[in-house]
Amino acid sequence: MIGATHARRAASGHAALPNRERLRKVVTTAASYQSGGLAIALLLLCLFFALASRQFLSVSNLTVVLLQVAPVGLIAIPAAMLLLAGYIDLSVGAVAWLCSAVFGILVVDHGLGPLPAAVTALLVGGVWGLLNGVLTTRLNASPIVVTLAGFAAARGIGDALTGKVTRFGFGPGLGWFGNGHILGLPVPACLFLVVLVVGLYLWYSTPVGRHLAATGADRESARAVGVAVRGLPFWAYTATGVMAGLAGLVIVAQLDASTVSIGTGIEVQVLTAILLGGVSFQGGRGSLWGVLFGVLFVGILTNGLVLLNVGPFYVDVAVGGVLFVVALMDVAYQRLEKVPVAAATAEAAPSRNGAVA
Amino acid sequence: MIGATHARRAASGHAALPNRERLRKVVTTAASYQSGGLAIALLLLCLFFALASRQFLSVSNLTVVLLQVAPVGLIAIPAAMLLLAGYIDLSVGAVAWLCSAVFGILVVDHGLGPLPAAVTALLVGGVWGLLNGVLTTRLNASPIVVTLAGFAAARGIGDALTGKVTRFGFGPGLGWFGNGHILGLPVPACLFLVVLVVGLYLWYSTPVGRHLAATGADRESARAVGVAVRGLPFWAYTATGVMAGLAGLVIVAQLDASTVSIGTGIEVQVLTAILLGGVSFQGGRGSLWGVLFGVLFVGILTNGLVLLNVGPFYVDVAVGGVLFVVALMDVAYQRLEKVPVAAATAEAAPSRNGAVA
Amino acid sequence: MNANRPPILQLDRVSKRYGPVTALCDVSLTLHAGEVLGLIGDNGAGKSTLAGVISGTHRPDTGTVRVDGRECHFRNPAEARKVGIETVFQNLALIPTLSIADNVYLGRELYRGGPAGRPLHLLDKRGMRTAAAAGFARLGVTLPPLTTKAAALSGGQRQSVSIGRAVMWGSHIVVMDEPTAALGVEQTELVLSLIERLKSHDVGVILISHNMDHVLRVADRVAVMRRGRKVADVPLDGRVDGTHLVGLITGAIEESRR
Amino acid sequence: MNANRPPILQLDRVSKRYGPVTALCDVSLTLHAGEVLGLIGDNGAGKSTLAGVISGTHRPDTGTVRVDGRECHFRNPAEARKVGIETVFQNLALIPTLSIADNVYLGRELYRGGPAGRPLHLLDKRGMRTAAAAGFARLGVTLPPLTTKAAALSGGQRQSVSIGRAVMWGSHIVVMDEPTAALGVEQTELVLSLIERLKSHDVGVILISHNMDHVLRVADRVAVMRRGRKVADVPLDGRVDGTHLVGLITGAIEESRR
Amino acid sequence: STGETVANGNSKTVAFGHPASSSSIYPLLVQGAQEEADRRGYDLLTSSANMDAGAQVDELNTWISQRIAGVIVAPVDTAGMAPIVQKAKTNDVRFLAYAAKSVPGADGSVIFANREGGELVGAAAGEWVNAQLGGRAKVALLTDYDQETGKDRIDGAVEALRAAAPDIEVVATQEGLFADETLPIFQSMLQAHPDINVVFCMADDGCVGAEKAFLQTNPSEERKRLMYMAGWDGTLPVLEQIATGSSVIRATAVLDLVAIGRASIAATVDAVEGGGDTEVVIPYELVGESNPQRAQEFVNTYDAILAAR
Ligand SMILES: Nc1ncnc2c1ncn2[C@@H]1O[C@H](COP(=O)(O)OP(=O)(O)OP(=O)(O)O)[C@@H](O)[C@H]1O
Ligand SMILES: Nc1ncnc2c1ncn2[C@@H]1O[C@H](COP(=O)(O)OP(=O)(O)OP(=O)(O)O)[C@@H](O)[C@H]1O
Ligand SMILES: [Mg+2]
Ligand SMILES: [Mg+2]
Repeated sequence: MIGATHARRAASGHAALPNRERLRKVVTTAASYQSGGLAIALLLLCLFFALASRQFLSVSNLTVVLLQVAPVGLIAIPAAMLLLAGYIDLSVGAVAWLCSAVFGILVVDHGLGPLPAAVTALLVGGVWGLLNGVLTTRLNASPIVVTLAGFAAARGIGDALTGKVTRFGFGPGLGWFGNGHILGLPVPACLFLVVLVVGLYLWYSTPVGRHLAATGADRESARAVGVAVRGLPFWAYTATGVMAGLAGLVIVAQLDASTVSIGTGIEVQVLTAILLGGVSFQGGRGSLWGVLFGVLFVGILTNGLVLLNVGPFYVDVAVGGVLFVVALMDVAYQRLEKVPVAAATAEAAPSRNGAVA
Repeated sequence: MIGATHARRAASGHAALPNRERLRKVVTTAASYQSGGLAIALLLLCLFFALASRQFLSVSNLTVVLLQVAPVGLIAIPAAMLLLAGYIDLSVGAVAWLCSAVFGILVVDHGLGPLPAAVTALLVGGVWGLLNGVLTTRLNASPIVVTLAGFAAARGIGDALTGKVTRFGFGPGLGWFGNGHILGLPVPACLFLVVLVVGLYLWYSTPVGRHLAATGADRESARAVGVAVRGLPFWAYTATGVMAGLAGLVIVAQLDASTVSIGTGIEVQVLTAILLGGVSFQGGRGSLWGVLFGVLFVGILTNGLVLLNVGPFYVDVAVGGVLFVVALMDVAYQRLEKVPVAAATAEAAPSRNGAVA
Repeated sequence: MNANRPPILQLDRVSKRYGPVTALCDVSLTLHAGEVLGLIGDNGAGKSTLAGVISGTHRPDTGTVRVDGRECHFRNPAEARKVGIETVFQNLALIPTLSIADNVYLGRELYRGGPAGRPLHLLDKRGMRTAAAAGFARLGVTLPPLTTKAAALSGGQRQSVSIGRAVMWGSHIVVMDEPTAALGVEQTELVLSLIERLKSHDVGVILISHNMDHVLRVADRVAVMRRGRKVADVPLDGRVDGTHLVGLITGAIEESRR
Repeated sequence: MNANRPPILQLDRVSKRYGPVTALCDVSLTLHAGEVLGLIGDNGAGKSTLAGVISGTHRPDTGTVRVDGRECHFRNPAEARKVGIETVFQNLALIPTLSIADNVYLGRELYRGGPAGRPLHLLDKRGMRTAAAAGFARLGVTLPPLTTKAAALSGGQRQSVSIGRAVMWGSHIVVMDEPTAALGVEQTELVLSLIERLKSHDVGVILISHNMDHVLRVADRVAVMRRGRKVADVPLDGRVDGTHLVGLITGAIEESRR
Repeated sequence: STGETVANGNSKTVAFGHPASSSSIYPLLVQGAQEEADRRGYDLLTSSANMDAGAQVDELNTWISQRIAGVIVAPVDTAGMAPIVQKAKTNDVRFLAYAAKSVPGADGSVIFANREGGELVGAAAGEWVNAQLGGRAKVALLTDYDQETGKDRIDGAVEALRAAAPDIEVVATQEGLFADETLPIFQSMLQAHPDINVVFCMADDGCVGAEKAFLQTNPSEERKRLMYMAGWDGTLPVLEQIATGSSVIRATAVLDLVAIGRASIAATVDAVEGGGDTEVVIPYELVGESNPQRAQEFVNTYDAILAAR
């Protein structure tokens, strides 16, 4: 029987080291929900800030952190799915601005109500994402070039539409959307949590996650076993577009203003969070929990450095230093993990030998 | 004999279509030196600008274009090699600023001569690149995270060293380096040409190019046949660091000032040029001629839009639109090329059947 | 075999070119339920390309594929799977980063029971692991624990996973592209017996192999490919032996039959 | 063979674990010049891991490798190549985006003549194409044009390239991990004859195969692996037949010999 | 009109090299510049450098090689302009500096009294601190060290504030220019120092973000009464808030953008044609709680211009 010897051998290796195995199992399980050393780095970061600033762990500050990470977090969830499948979207910041611009114009210049204007704006984001999806997954255009084009074009269209003039004064309804609370949580943070839960559900509880990973790891093999290697990234692009629009509207709602600088550099923050979270740049591997940690890491780092009033010259040095530490923790973690990865193969019940059919 | 039948069949297929084959051969050869539809897109772009602006084709304007592309071009050559091998460097802009900052401080604050100061600055760039190389190729740290750390840290260190105060007044020697001419060509353009020639030599005439491509395409297989899968990217990182420093010094020389905005966003321009040039984001495929076209494309587009005085609102729209066109040309080109790629297999002389040993 | 019943798979004058290379040229082929068709030929003769046409990875330039008499134009392998065609690809088509169990169920995951399970597409991960383990056990295929990543398997273990997957799912037609290439002696025996079992369940099997002994042992009929053409199609009625087949492959013996 | 001469390759108590899986356990092995050693065993028995240790892709946890009596600690396959060890890897180790010719010369390119050629590392592309074509012709391996990308080859063609490469370069020790797995009948014959030719040139060959016929035909001695251990090491002196070997593989026959 | 020649023999085109094309003040500047260029019969080129020093140099090189008549430049970096000025001279292009104190060799300049503008705001804040808080206040600064303008405005303001109320304490300084940058930064600042009383934002845009961050904390009326935010430029949203008088943004030092645009091109054309004043200093005008009607006047003018576009 194929591999019977193997199963026996593996089982005996297992039996010999029950305690080490249990430890490994813990490490391995932890590993599958975080990525590299990031969760530990995040903990250390929190510990440091908590010691250095009395305010850091206050409820009100943690609420502010949640509020602050919402825009990046909203986009990072679908964008992480894209990257998992080996695609990328560099246009998210520009699309966020375009949607904000459309919203501002519709409400202020055309007197549309905030709700229909918001729906239209999200539609614009969705259509832009859909276009990215068509070009890349259907026509096989380069994701980089296409979304770089969007990076320039969407911002330019927004600028041209608005004449770069800020629109403001959207009224209290929108204000609630940006600054209101539900059960003590800021509304944008609630939105992020909802999107996160949907993302976790898709990623871990439905076939979507593994299909995206398979697409990113080996497109041809994934296609051969019936994975929708075009459809999934297509929808992920569309969702990313909608989420970029939503992130833009969240910022507009908080500022009560639709202003040209919205979305600038958000694509870099999104990518940083995702990649910190351990999603492979080449696709195929990654954890959405890791992405959540990445989003929080970026948000907490920014927040903490302001809390400590780190001088403007040193903020970048601190950010860089922390990222180096994350990279090195990841290295250390890989070494630690090497053993556990193989160990994971031993702990599940070996399949029994059946009678030869 | 293995495959004898195949060779015969292929040869006969070839004989049947001599003219189409010749056409295909031309297309295929062209394809190996440009990438996708970029060369054609570049030609069309030049044609358009030449028709739209009398100045575009003037010698003085073309000289200006060469001058303008030099910093991006200098970095793009080694960075393209990195990407070919599957690595990336996001820290180039920050390193360019750090080197400029070191140079400015050494000359203005410490009275060092421009030459030793420049050598020190380049050394700083080289050491930073070397560090990137050690972390990524030796310790297997994530190239994205490490160079993102550098992106923040190198800029921060530069800011902290200078206090963001501009250093200026470096004298005529440095001025020549930025604004002088050799045989009618601006000195920075000459530097770029030298680096380009060295790059082309390494990429096409020595084993370096194919070894990098093999590393990017299949690291384990490349290692198995003796390719230096660590050494090559390591040196490419180091070279990228030095070139980032050189690009920074070129800008300092042109401005006669070392100022904080140096290098901002240059990593995006470099990546745009490389990826437009058709180097695969995942590594393994790409042409340095394509990268040259990419660098020129970005430079000419910027120059032409200024010449035409495209309003500030529409520059981004125009850039985006042009990039979309490039993406679509690439799609069209892929379809055209599909046949030629296989055709390449038929045109070389089939190996003869030897006697079975 | 059931030659009097209509064929379950029918290829009619299928051609496929890669640029100037003609990988398939006017190939016609039939397969009946409960029949094992050996597909043999030199390296590069076009066997894998033909398998790709049947399993939906390659689209033929011309010619038609009929399954149960209905013309099919597979746009992707998922569509071929839907009409009951399972394939063991020469490259195995395993995702190295996924576990064995995940690979087996990739593209046709099991959902949890309960009212929410199917509508919400909730994966039944434990169920898939158990069912995959049971499936391999039933087939007699033994493997490392099913949570092992495909990347950590030996060559033969990978092939076993790929075969097990196809056999577990294959209810109608199973295409196997050199399934025993990396297998040990015992494992090979197992695979041959699996093929016989598929046959007894009225499944049609196409077996691509370079091993004439294996073909002779399990195939009912043999189609021979040479330079992209089908040059022979002979029933294995005892009069055909390995030397004859090798002659057909190399062209030493010429015979053409539909 | 030349048992009175000192062995060219000597493994001493080599072990290798992947976490809890012991892929190799205290394996010792010798190979003499002009000897063909068959290495057989079940799927997952550790054959490829052993080949990896010899060819420098895997570093053993414990134990030593000696080539021509000198202890070697290969940090990568390039170092193994330098002492004359060529390998046909089970995964073939071809770069899909490079042409056949480029793959053959990858890592040991030819340089142009003239004063500038070698110092400047100027590739002799035409020279490599011609030499590779001549090499394959000399071996009797025929392939599509050598400018074809490896990605466009059939499974067997790829294997032929990989074998051709190893044989062309192999001057001292050649390790072949299931070289005939994807090959047609004629091509397999060719490879077996190539092995005999290597032997006659005093090259030591390690042949990993699941095909007992092939092993029995070309090997002088057979080492049997089971669960990571070498369980037998027998000369093929005519008294050993396939059934005996299969018995050793499965453990039906127990024998242990150094 | 590009074929015509003017005093210096170049084409009848002038360029307005203001690189902050993403800023919301930009359209108003260009409005004034365009008006003046039209009035004097010149074509106008505008910038797309977007605060990038390298891009700006490229752009200037392109313009100069086109041999336009004159250019007025807001240098991303002042010191870097020397070679450009040289090149302009050899190409007979008039080069004027905008918003930069000194560009050696320039043919003229339009500069703002940044330091004085800073002191204007600082003094007003000092008065408020003394009146409302008895001279004690915690101060937060949102600025941009990359720009000399920012240094001058903020330094001037802090100095004047300290002169009026020596007991103030600067508790937080961060870089942030635009509203969406200052929003999260000020959110965090308020966590560390919930009792901040004075906020100086280097640009009015930043005030909008800081104000919203403050309002997110649901401050009491009393708390709002003890908050003083001020900025520079005089952008529409800020002017409107000052005009209605309901906001914690209590002052801004206004630069009349349309007038500046006009003055810039006027000086440039003067330099090209010879004569006129090519050294212009633009003063700031403090608009705040004491003169909300002045804010309303600006709002009306700007609204009219933007509506006309
Ligand atoms: N990277 C890896 N991580 C964990 N386990 C591994 C890894 N590579 C191999 N193994 C395990 O080590 C054992 C030996 O594998 P090896 O590839 O040497 O077997 P083999 O004898 O070559 O088998 P085959 O005939 O199937 O090729 C197998 O059980 C395999 O699952
Ligand atoms: N993607 C491709 N591009 C170009 N030619 C190809 C491609 N795939 C296969 N070919 C060519 O088509 C022919 C048929 O290939 P195929 O893989 O079908 O052969 P095969 O009969 O399966 O051979 P083997 O027994 O070696 O697996 C070969 O000559 C091969 O070189
Ligand atoms: Mg095949
Ligand atoms: Mg093996």
